[in-house]
Amino acid sequence: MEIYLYVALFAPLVGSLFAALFGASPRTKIAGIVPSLLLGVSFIASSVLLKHIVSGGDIVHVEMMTWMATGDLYIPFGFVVDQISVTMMMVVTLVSTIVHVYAIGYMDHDKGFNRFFSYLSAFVFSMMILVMSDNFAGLFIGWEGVGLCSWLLIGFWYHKESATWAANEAFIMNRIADLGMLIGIFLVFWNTGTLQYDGAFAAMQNLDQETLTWIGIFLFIGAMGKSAQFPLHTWLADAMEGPTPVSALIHAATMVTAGVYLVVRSNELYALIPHVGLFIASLGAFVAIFAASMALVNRDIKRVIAYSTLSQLGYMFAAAGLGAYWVALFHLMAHAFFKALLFLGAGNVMHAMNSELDPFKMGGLGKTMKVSMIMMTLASVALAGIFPLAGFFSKDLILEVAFVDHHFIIYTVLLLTAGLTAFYSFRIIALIFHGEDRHTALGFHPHEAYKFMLVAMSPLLILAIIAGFTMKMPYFEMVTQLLPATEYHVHSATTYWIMTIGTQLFVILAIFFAYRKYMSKDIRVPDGTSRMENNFFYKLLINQYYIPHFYEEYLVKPYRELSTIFFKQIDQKIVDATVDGIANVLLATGESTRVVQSGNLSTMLKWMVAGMVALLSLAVVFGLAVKYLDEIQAILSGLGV
Amino acid sequence: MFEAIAFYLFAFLTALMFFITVTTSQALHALTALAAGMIFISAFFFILGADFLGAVQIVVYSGAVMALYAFGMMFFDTTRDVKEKQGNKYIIAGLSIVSAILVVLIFAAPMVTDNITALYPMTEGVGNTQDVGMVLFTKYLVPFEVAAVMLLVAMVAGIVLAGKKMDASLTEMSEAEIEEINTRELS
Amino acid sequence: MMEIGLNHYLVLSTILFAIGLIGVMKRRNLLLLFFATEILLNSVNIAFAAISHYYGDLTGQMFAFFVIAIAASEVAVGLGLLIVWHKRHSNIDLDTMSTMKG
Amino acid sequence: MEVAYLIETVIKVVVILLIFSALAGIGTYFERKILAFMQRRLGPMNVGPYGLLQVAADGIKLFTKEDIIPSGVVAPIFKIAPVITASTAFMAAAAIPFLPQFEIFGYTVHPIVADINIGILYILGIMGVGLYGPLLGGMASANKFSLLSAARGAAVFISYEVVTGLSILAPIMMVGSLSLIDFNEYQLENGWIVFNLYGVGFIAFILFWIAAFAETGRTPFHLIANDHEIIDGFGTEYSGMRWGLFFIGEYANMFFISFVIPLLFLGGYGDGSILGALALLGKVAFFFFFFLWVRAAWPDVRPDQLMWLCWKVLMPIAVVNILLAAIIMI
Repeated sequence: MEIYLYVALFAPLVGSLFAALFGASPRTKIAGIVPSLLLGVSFIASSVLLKHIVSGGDIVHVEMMTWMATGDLYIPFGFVVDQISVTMMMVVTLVSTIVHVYAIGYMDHDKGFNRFFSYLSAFVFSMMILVMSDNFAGLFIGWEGVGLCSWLLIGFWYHKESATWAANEAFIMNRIADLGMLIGIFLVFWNTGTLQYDGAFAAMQNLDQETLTWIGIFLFIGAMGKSAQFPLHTWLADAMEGPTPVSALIHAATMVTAGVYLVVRSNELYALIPHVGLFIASLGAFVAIFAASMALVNRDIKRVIAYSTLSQLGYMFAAAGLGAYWVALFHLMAHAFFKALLFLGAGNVMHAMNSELDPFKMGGLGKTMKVSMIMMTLASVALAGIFPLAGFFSKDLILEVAFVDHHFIIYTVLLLTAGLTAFYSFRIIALIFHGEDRHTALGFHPHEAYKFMLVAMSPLLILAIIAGFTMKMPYFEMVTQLLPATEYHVHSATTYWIMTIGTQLFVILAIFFAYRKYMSKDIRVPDGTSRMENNFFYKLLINQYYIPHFYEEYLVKPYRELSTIFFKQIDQKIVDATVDGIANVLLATGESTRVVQSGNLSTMLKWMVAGMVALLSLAVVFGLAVKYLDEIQAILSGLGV
Repeated sequence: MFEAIAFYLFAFLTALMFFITVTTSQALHALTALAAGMIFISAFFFILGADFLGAVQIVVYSGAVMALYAFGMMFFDTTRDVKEKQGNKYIIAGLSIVSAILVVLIFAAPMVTDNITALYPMTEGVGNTQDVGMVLFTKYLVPFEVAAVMLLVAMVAGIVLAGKKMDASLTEMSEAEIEEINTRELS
Repeated sequence: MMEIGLNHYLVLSTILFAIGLIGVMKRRNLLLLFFATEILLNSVNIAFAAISHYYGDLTGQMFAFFVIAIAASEVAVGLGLLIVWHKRHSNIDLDTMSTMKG
Repeated sequence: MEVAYLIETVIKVVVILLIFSALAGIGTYFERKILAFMQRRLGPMNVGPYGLLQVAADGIKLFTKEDIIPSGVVAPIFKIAPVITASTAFMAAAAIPFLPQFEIFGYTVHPIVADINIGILYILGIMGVGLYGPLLGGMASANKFSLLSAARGAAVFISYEVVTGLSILAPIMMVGSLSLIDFNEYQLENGWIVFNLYGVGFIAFILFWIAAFAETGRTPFHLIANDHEIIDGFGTEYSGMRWGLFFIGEYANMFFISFVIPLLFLGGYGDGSILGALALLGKVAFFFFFFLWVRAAWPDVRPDQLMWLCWKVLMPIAVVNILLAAIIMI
């Protein structure tokens, strides 16, 4: 089995390096095809491992080599394939394979084609390290690796100011969170003496509550950054500056779920500190409705989907925080499928509309892009959680968890969010594919995407439809060998049915409302004049609750001013002046002594001999001083020194 | 007796020869005096029982080094008078003598304090050549090999430097001139 | 007076060294400058051999061998450089080499 | 004892000087005669019986001829140069055991001036110094041909010293000593070095022999004073006894080399009996004759051919030979 592990892990790296070979050469299809094939290989290897695990095989645990061994610290390059990581591996390899193939078509006309695939495969490799590592150090490498690749990919079109800005924002925000993560890891090592998961979690059982709380909080801060939880959420929406396949892979399906993965992976820790879990759940619920509300009014389809991702991550954290780790992981998986599909569909639309993102400028695209429409609609249905699609099973389960655990506030919030989710999802579907044809007037000529892109998307479509009812039970059986196997059932059947049907009806109502509102023929491109747009809440939402504004005003600007002061007062007047002073002294000395360097070798030789005489005299003097040390001291003491 | 006579004789001769070497304005005189001085120095080595060193001194210095210098002199056409600007003689002589005295002081210092111990003492009853060979190929094997490599490198450097095309500086030439040289070389 | 000791050799070596230094500082013709450096090396060799003899230690002779080896390589490289210089500038006068001027 | 040793040494030195000066003179007679016979001429025949007194006549001529110092030469060096040639030739003789030791009037005589334990190295060194004669003579003369001769001389000597040194390394490795007497003892026990070690000794012998021609400057390597190219080379401006000293030096060198070759390779004086001494003299006679024979039979080679032969043929062979010797001895 180990060979499959290595293949699954290193095939993306090989692909990345292969594509990197063509980094400087013009666009070649081979640079996209080979990494895609290698990812397929990685996917197959992961599938073999999955089959191995599902059929009751042992956990595959290898130690490739020693990485660090200093004193008490021993960190190997160890990799583990267990029920959790194999789930993540399947999600990662499957979605990335599809995204790779899709990207061959999507990036067809881009100059950075080869570079793109190098980055993308490198990202997959980092992600695999993240999920497969058997210790916190390896996890952190993968963590930073995906952060780096994310930075590279968000800023892929680096000639665009906004893209580089967004990349830096994402990177810096993640650094802030990673500091928390790092502190958490240090605390783990400090208190348990190891970074291996099994050893560390075993040792944690004996630690006092306070220490564990701090560890839990700091690790969660790391997770917050990577999964873009409030208040570090602003980067995710801005990250949509990257190419759409990147958004689908990194900012929907894989990287942002790393935080959830971390919490799930540390379930033994969080089980010991339920109050932190409750905080996580509350924050998750808050983010769910917070992000959903912002998605209601946004006029950028990718941002809407990004907010939707945020919202769904909130769901996952809510589940994980409440101790329903397998539910969180299940929603993670299901979400990966339909959200990636949604993004790729959005990518098709963007492609068709020459990168126009405002859904108000589209309308009626369903006529030309039938397949994309069907795919996106189905993905939205899955997202909204309509029976029998994937979202229903996972999302409903989270609601049930909240209900069963008697956290009714969380339950209510999540239920409301479900309605909002349905509304904004179908708002953009309606605006894009139905209603009046508004784009022809603006001079767009939409067309359907390449066939193979659509074919590549189809596995996601199928999974988005069937993942729920076919996979739930096998998945449950597999993953609960490792995770707490809590079954969540509402005890009274009546309550259960009322809840389920009620939720479904609420959601369907929201969908109809969205269609009714946005399919009308007299919808216009908003220009800031309508009554609704001057509404206070609308302004609040479209400005993202003024949080970026707040950051800009109260964090960035004071910091910039502080930096300016430091630059002018300290750097220029003290540091620079000192350095310049030293340099000036040296320069002046050199200028005044350059006459010595007449360039005449004979003179130089004389100087050399003079120097030799000086040095030899010193040597003699010191030699004599050492020899007659006693006498000299006697004389000096006689003189009263 | 003999030893003292020999020492003073050769000391006088060597000093005289070297003095001629540094003071004469006739390049050929300098060459001859230097070669003679080298041979006289080998006499000291024989007196001191370092037979092998003495032979090597003659073979290497007189046989090879000085012959190369002679070549150089013929090449540079400096077999007759050498015109040299003269600096301040007192400075030169003063500096040299002071430094020489200091060097002696430093040489002598360990002897005064008797800090020297024989690391590789001479073996009794074995000729100097064998003795030298033993030490050279055991204790000093690595320096010996390094010296061998250094000689090889020096040889290659000498050949390359004195070889063709070294009088032209490729860095100062234009592309066209280099091209011309290359074509001339090929034809 | 009649007994020749180590100090005799050291003084001799020093005298020769001083002569060599005079040459090094006085000479302007590069070839003759090389002669002077040979004198320096040889004077040191005498001191090495003498110390070796009077202390019964072969290290001094070994050093003398290595000095000879260095002298040989110096001649090879030095003459090569001189030839190059002479080909370009048709002289080997020390005073003309002033491109290192500061 | 010390006085006796001193007297013995002085006597030996004087004897060697006299004998070899005389031999150099007689050598010229032999050379002329032998060349003449080989070329179907008569050679010297007018002065004395069979022209034997020609040697004396030549000597008188050289000694009495005016010693001309041309203008433009570097006088001191010009005067010293021939002395160097002659004296180095005789200095080399100090380490050569000419005959086995013998007793005369109850006093054991060692026919070697100084049995130093680095005899071979000493001979090599002195032969190297012998280069200064032609070199300084040529450079001191105010003559382009002399200068050319000096340059050639330096090149040839330096080059062939390499071959000489390398070629005798293999015999030295066999014997394990640098003393010629030890060589003799070794060959007495183990047979002649020429036939030792599966031909390694033979190759060394041939190489040394070839190099000997270059070291003495004899045909076919006679290019440092090649008559048809550079007149008499370094000797062009010399006359009288100074030229004679060059001449004596050359012939003395030939005789010494003829001694060294058998001592090194062909068993030397053997067991030290009268027969052995005679055998040594016979070998010396053969090698001296061979010098003349070659001169009569072969043309001169060009300088570039000479250098080619040295660096690209003889030296590689010598190096390989040493390696072979080392491998076989291991």
